[in-house]
Amino acid sequence: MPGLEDLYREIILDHYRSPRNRGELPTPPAHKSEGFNPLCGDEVVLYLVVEGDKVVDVKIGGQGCSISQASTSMMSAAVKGKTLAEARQLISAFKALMSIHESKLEGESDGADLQAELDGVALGDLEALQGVVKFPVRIKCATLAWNTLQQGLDEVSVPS
Amino acid sequence: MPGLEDLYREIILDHYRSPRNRGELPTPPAHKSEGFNPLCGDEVVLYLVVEGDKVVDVKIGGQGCSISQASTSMMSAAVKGKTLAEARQLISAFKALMSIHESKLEGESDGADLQAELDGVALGDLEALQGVVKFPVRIKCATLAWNTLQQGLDEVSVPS
Amino acid sequence: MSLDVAKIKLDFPILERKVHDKRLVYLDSASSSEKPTAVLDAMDHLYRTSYANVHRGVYTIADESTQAYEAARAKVARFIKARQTEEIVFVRNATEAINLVAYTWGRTNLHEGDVVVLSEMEHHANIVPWLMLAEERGIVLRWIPLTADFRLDLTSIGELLRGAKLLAITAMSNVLGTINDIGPLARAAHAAGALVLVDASQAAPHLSIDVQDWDADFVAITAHKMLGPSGIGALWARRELLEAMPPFLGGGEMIRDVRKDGFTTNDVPWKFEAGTPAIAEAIGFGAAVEYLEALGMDDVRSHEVELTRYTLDALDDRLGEKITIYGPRDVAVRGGAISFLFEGIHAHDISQVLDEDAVCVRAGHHCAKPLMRVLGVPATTRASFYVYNDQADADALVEALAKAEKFFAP
Amino acid sequence: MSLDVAKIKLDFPILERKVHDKRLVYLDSASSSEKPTAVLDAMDHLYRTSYANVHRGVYTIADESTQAYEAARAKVARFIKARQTEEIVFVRNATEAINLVAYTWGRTNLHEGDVVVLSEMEHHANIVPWLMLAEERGIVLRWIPLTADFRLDLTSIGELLRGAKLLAITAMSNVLGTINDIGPLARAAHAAGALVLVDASQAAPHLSIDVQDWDADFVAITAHKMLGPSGIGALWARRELLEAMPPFLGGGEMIRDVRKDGFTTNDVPWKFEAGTPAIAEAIGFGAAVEYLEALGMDDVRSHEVELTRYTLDALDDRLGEKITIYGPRDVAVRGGAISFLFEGIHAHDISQVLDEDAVCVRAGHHCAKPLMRVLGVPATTRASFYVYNDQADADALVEALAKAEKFFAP
Ligand SMILES: Cc1ncc(COP(=O)(O)O)c(C=O)c1O
Ligand SMILES: Cc1ncc(COP(=O)(O)O)c(C=O)c1O
Repeated sequence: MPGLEDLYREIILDHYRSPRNRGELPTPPAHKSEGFNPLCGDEVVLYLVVEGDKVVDVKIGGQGCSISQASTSMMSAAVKGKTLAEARQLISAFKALMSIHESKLEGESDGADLQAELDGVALGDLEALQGVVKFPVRIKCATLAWNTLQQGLDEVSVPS
Repeated sequence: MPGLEDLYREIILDHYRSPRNRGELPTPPAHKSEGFNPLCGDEVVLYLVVEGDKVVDVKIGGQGCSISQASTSMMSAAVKGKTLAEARQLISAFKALMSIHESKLEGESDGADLQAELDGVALGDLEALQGVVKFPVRIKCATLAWNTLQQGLDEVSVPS
Repeated sequence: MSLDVAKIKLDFPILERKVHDKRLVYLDSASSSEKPTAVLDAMDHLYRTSYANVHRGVYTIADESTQAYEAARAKVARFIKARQTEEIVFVRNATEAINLVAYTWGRTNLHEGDVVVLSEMEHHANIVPWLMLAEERGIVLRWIPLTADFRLDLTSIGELLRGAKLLAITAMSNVLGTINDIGPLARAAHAAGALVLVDASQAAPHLSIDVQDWDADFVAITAHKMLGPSGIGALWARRELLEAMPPFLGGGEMIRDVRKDGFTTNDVPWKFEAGTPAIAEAIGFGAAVEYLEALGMDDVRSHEVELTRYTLDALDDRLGEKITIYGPRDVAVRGGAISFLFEGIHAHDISQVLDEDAVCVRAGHHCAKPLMRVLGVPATTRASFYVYNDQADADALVEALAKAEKFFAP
Repeated sequence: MSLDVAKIKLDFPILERKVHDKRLVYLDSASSSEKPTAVLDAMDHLYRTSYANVHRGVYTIADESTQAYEAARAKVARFIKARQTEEIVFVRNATEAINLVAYTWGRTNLHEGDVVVLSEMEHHANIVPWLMLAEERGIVLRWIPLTADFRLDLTSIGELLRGAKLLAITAMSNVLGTINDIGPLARAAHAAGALVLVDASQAAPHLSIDVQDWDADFVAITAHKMLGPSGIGALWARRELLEAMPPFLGGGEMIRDVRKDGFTTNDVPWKFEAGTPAIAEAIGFGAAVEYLEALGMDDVRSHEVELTRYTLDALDDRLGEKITIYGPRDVAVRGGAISFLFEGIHAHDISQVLDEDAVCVRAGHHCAKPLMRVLGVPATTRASFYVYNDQADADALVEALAKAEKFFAP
């Protein structure tokens, strides 16, 4: 039986209490995107500044539970300074981290495909979120920030 | 546990096999009414000739199970020659015969009121249908003819 | 026979029931089937160990309930070979499934003069929702007639389908037993530009079905006829259709957001599951399809073919002159529902007398009054089989019918 | 307390469940209640001894099923003091009950510009069906606002009701716990020419209700919140209304006759019960209301008043500075649902941490997003009580909250 310490690692609580990159950025040049979890009301606001193929600045806002807020904070720290390609790779890797457990449960995959996504990607602090997969209801909390990032990246890639 | 012989008394099967008063009558002078049980498709057709306050002729038609057909046949024999008031008294008495059991089941009445309806009314052959109350699903079969009679009497009383 | 019926009977506690001191011979599964212990236990287990409302709670038992509920959806999807679990919408019964389509897809896409093609062997569940639309907005119903051997008469199918918007048809008749070959019909309907709704209420319990092979757009099934509990059924529809359809019932769970001035809907299938669903019932439904899968649907079918052949032959031998059977004689194209008239004895009386021997059969119009009018009969008696029936049950039927004949003989 | 809770707990098998090796402290009954053995046994007994489809069979077990199903209807009618058993329509849940009214009475009687009055404390089930009608045909919604102490602000009720066709209102809020005094409101609505729909989803489990005293026209209840199974609920409506309403779902059972060119409907309530109903569930519902009647609804209520007072006081004493409660403090006008914010800890995290101690509470918007916006909070934590809860459960809640505070303390 997984315990609370699997979910609420110290580093997660740290990001929750002291979120990195919190704030707003003028749009433009920043691009603003918003994510919303209708079940619990969690919100993520994300400002991205992309120059060339690089994410040069990131700010975050919104509100929600410790997992969604910590995940948002960690995400902001992880993508800042990355290329667009690296950022997208991070998204895939993070989602793989979150869904290995899910897909095994449903017997749809042995997780090998997902493991491949993870290979060679340095997740760093983000690994601390792996404990979330033992609490399936909370996976959506952890992925909200990443879905919002994906949406943001998609929007900046299609110049409007 | 009630047995088949409670339901299918010899006299009932006799009326079923050799229904009394089967046929049609010209309308007018006869009045025609039809009853229908949507659950099983049983049908009763009833021709009444009323002169003054008397039911001077009756014919029946239709099709259905032995209980509905026997009840129709018995009803036709019972009301022929009766006054309208007597016919209506028979309807009440017959319905009382059918519903004593029902109302006891639902605990709404101790049957005393219903017993009062029965007192002083000679049901004759019709008493044979009392076994039907032990088979609640079949009560509707037995009462179809009587509901049709009631409808017919109501219609002839309101000259159209 | 390919099923070990003696063993199967032990899984159905009600079969230990005595009626009039006789063992229960349950031959009304086309109306509703009995339930194996596995199904009852699945529901009981939920209520005794994990019951909580689904989709909302963070705590352990709420998570367990939710996972079991969603796992049941996956089982039902697999059973009918849906491509995606999210294509299964839980409803109360097949009737609600068809009404859901009529209210959402129908009221969006069907307008005055639009044609819906039905067959003459439909159950009221697949007639009345369309009659309501005919009354409400003047859609037109066309009816595929029957052949002399109680099958679909496809002579004029081209004309019937011409310009139609929907073909709504049963995969197996609950009165005649007739199995309709859905695949070719669906392809003809699609070629004519119509969508295809299949009423699989009778087919799903008895045949291995594949919604892809059928090339269907909507399929309705109902758990209580396939060993599952009352109160649950499913609508399968292609995902694109579900996504395009407006919602049906409004309330919790089906929404993404609600404001005082409007709302947005949830993803499919939850968009169609307003309010607290039939949680234990869905889980029981999942257990029922697992039980059927363990038996093997091919064996379920061949058992039924053999038992139906045996019974038709026995009825012929013993009572052939007295009995008129309404349904195909070729067991390859029919299921195990056997409807008949008994000369001189009304269906109601037959059923009553059979009950003395604890033989349970249905008497009436079987919710198919237009078919009854086509057949020219007011009511029939129907015996129907399922996995827990065997030749002894068929023999009991024939014996009891012979007794009824004697009882009513003049 | 007036209930013997120690004894009652023994009737609920799930309370023997351990979560993380701790005894289950179930405080989410406002979402869905647990079930006593009496309810589980009633359903199991049906399936093991008498299960058959209702209303159609002549044989013994079909008759037993039908009588048990209809007896359940009579029990539910008695429980809410309906004048006639036929005024009870079985539905899946309260959500379907309200949608049934919106689809049938609503679509017959509400037209563009017609006014429906709601309150700001409604559950989505009593909002979305009316929003759908607003979208579909331009009806207008008016909202009764709240006072500072979380009750209905009736200052402008006269204006709100002026010209309205319907007042649709909850008898008890699932978030605030607030009990609304329906009688006077209904009389005001009637005086203004409006009908009255009462969402009694939360009231029926906890209060002795009387649809006559309320002077209501429609009342929705849902079994799973009142010790009954999932998959069943009831709509009560005055008989004349039911008779005047067009049918909702079309199919078997709800018809009197079906021809190829039309149909006629059955008597009420069957006119609204298309298809095979939730048979076992209705019977379980009947057993649930009998169980509640045996406890006595007055005692159920006074137990809840005492337990709520005890818990509100304990929360104040131990965590008063950390906790903001959304709901009246006067236990005379509220039920046992206690919603709160915990300073610095999100509701989701509270619920997660409480689960470690097997304390089950809900976190979220409780299907009342418009209310959440009025309160200005994104989500709350809600603990709610029922007959099987006692002071030890309240103590467990307070202890677990104190632990959560420590856990998340910086
Ligand atoms: C006040 C209120 N109304 C309606 C509902 C809906 O009940 P159900 O989900 O059983 O339809 C609920 C419960 O969720 C409720 O609390
Ligand atoms: C062919 C067919 N369609 C639809 C139905 C309706 O099923 P339900 O009553 O479960 O909605 C039935 C069963 O009664 C049936 O046999």
